[in-house]
Amino acid sequence: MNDVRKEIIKTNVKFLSAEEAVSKIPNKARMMVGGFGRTGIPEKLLEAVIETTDLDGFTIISNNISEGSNLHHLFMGGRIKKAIGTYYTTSKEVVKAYRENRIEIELLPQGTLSEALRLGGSGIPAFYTPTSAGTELANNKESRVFNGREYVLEESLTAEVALIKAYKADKAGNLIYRKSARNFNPLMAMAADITIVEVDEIVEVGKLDPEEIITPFIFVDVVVKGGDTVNG
Amino acid sequence: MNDVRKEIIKTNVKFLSAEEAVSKIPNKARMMVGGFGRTGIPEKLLEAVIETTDLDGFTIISNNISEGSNLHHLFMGGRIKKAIGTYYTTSKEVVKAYRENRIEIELLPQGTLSEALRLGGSGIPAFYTPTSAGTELANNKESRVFNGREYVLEESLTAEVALIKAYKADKAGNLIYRKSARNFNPLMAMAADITIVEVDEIVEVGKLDPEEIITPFIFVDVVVKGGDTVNG
Amino acid sequence: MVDISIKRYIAWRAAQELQTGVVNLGIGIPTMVADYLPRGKVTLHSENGILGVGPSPAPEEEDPDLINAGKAPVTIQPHSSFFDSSLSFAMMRGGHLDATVIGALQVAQNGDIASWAIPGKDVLGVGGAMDLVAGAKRVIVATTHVTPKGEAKILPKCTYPLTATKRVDTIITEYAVFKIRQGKLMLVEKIDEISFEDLLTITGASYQIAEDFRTVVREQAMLELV
Amino acid sequence: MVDISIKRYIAWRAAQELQTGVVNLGIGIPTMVADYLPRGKVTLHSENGILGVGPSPAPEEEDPDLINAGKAPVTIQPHSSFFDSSLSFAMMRGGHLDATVIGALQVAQNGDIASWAIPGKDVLGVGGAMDLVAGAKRVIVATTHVTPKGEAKILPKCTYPLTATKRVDTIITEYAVFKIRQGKLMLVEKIDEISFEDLLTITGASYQIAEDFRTVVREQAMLELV
Repeated sequence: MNDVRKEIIKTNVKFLSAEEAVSKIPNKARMMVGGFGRTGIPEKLLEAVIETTDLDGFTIISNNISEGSNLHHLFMGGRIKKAIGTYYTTSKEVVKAYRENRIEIELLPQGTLSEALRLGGSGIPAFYTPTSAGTELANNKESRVFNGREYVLEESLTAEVALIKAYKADKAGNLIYRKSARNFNPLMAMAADITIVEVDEIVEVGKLDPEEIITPFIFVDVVVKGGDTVNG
Repeated sequence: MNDVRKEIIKTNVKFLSAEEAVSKIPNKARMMVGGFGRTGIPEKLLEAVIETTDLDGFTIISNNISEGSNLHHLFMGGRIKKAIGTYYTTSKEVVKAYRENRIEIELLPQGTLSEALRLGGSGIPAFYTPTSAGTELANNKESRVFNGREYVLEESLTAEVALIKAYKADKAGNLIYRKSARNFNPLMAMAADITIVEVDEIVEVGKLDPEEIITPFIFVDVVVKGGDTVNG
Repeated sequence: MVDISIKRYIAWRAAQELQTGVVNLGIGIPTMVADYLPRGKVTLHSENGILGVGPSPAPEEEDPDLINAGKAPVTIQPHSSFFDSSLSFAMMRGGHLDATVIGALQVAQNGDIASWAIPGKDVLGVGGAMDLVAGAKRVIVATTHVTPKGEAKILPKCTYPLTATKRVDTIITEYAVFKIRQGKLMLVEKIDEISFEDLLTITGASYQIAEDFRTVVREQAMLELV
Repeated sequence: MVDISIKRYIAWRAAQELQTGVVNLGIGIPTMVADYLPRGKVTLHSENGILGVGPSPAPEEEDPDLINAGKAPVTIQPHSSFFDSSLSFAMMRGGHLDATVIGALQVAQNGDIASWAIPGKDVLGVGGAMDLVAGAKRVIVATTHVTPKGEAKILPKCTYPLTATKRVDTIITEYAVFKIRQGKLMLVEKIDEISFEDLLTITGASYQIAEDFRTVVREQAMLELV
């Protein structure tokens, strides 16, 4: 066992600068962005998208677009064409842009968004949920009765890119999160073709307890070292 | 924060003997049993079912019925009417009983079983999976094409009782598992009306790291202290 | 505006419904319910991934990675755990929460609820409300009896966009407590300070008096509230 | 019985396809592939919830809580993680595994595979095979070219119950390597020790010679195998 512990392990996960990492994003990308409120947002990656690329026409899948975040700055730069998420009323600018047809918005209940991400990453293309049955959000969606209750058919979500925020990565690409900054991040890691992670710290392989790893490296493509503060 | 740490917390989780715990199981129960191979099986709870109850006519949802396990003993006692799982060919006795119409078997792919448990506990009654599309196991099941590929509609699984095996519980009922003994256990914990857990160790509240807890106490009803060996 | 002490009364009365188990509290009056819960017996769930939400921290102890669903800094308790949004909503939708206390714009006598959108306005935020109402074992609406304009909130039928159909279990206002039993709205409690006639007048829905109906004295309860 | 060195050759040849990434190995010949993988570059996945399966432990180091999908005691590697069955199968079905190497009873020229049941026998065990084949990015079949009775396994159409349709990418036998490209079976490699005629005779399916076809000397490779 001790011999095995000393084994040098190489995975396909790449460790890049923020600028190199975001250069992998295609233009007009369908892109997931982690975070809830201001917590668990990959701020440095978003900053690199804003500052070092000309990318625009994004379709962004994220819970919301929080004022003050770099996701909001990306939006203010007119680079987000469509947003899929649960809550946009906290930003007056987003509401205004919606009214002026400068942004398209697709609203999902938060639990539907969560499960659509997890199942999107799990090869399950669609599922039935009780949430929103009989409401406006179920308009134009199929519904079906199971055991006497009505359920709505929801399609799972996948994307070309996910920008997520984790607390620590080991040098194989395994991830752990911190407190409520976990939120949508592990789900989005699973659901995108390219998952780019911003972390506070990169540790040696073997430093993360195998029981404790939340996102195994198999879901990770690129790791970027972010700021040193816990909130990136 | 230190004051809060000292707070005395009472949850609805009960700590009982194996005999008291299994007395809560109704007769002819639809019951989930954790474990894969001989790993992560709640052996002591099953022993209590065999030794201290007259319960029979069980419908058992479990990956398999491993020879030598108490689940196999329960089966050998003629107390299992139906089994839902993925792999029964490892027990000659189960195969024989099936041929002699002494047990009904419903076979599912292992990934379908896993996801049906997790979604059963998540309020999602049905989902589409690519697995088994175009095979015998999809006979009599609906299928549907999404993005050019065929998917099979599978119903999620719930049960009246789950007997599961964890490594440690704290006195609030939070659980952690050990190595590959995790397998189906956290999923079944979510999917049953009554979840009874056998653990190797019960620790004080606060001894489990909140980042590390796999099954929050909300999914647990009864905790039973099992044997002291890691394999229960 | 409604007197803060009236809001506190509603929150206190809602807390009386919760003596044990796991609860998710919505924004507004429901948030205040936390102040009146029995210590150490009711655990709070926050949909962004916390079971066991503790009180607000002192400003110097705020952690930007530790917020509740209302985006306010919180603490945790000794039995807390963190998890991703998918497990968090599995708890809700899977029926594992004992109750949720939420506000409402309208509640119908059959248990329909409208709490997230107003007709004619842009519908740009729903959050976790629909999952909560669809999934919690008990949906307790804690709300003022009428709107600030004096319009009834408890109605024969909701006219605002629905959050869910037939999911409300209990309605708690500053004047009364209703339960929806077998699809029927039942008055189970009324404060002594309002007459049956006046209560009927400010309630848009029709209701029956429950067998276990009782009258309480609100002033008395309010004297004891902080 | 097939000579063990023949099985080892098939396993070794399959390993040549895997230079990096995450792989799940099935039972039988595929299990032997582990012995020939480049050290520290290919990570093994086990469907019961391990990413980073290490070699078999010494008997005194066996841990009953640490087994692989074949129920044999294993070890883990420094970068390993444990997870529940649902996340494990999410890895498979979600297309996160770079490849799986599995055995087969029959493979069809369009990529259909039959690996879990025989007609007329009770169908009582499927395990994770269907999910693996449905989900892995590459499905590599490692099998002897014919059955112990000498019947062809590579066929125009499977006659046994299917595991999945059109999912096989590569077929590796002791005589040849086939790839299924644009739905067509292509011969990409043949050992020097068998003639084209004989290969055609023992193969039930029809195939074309690939542009990148090559001949290899099996004896040479086998000399180097342990």
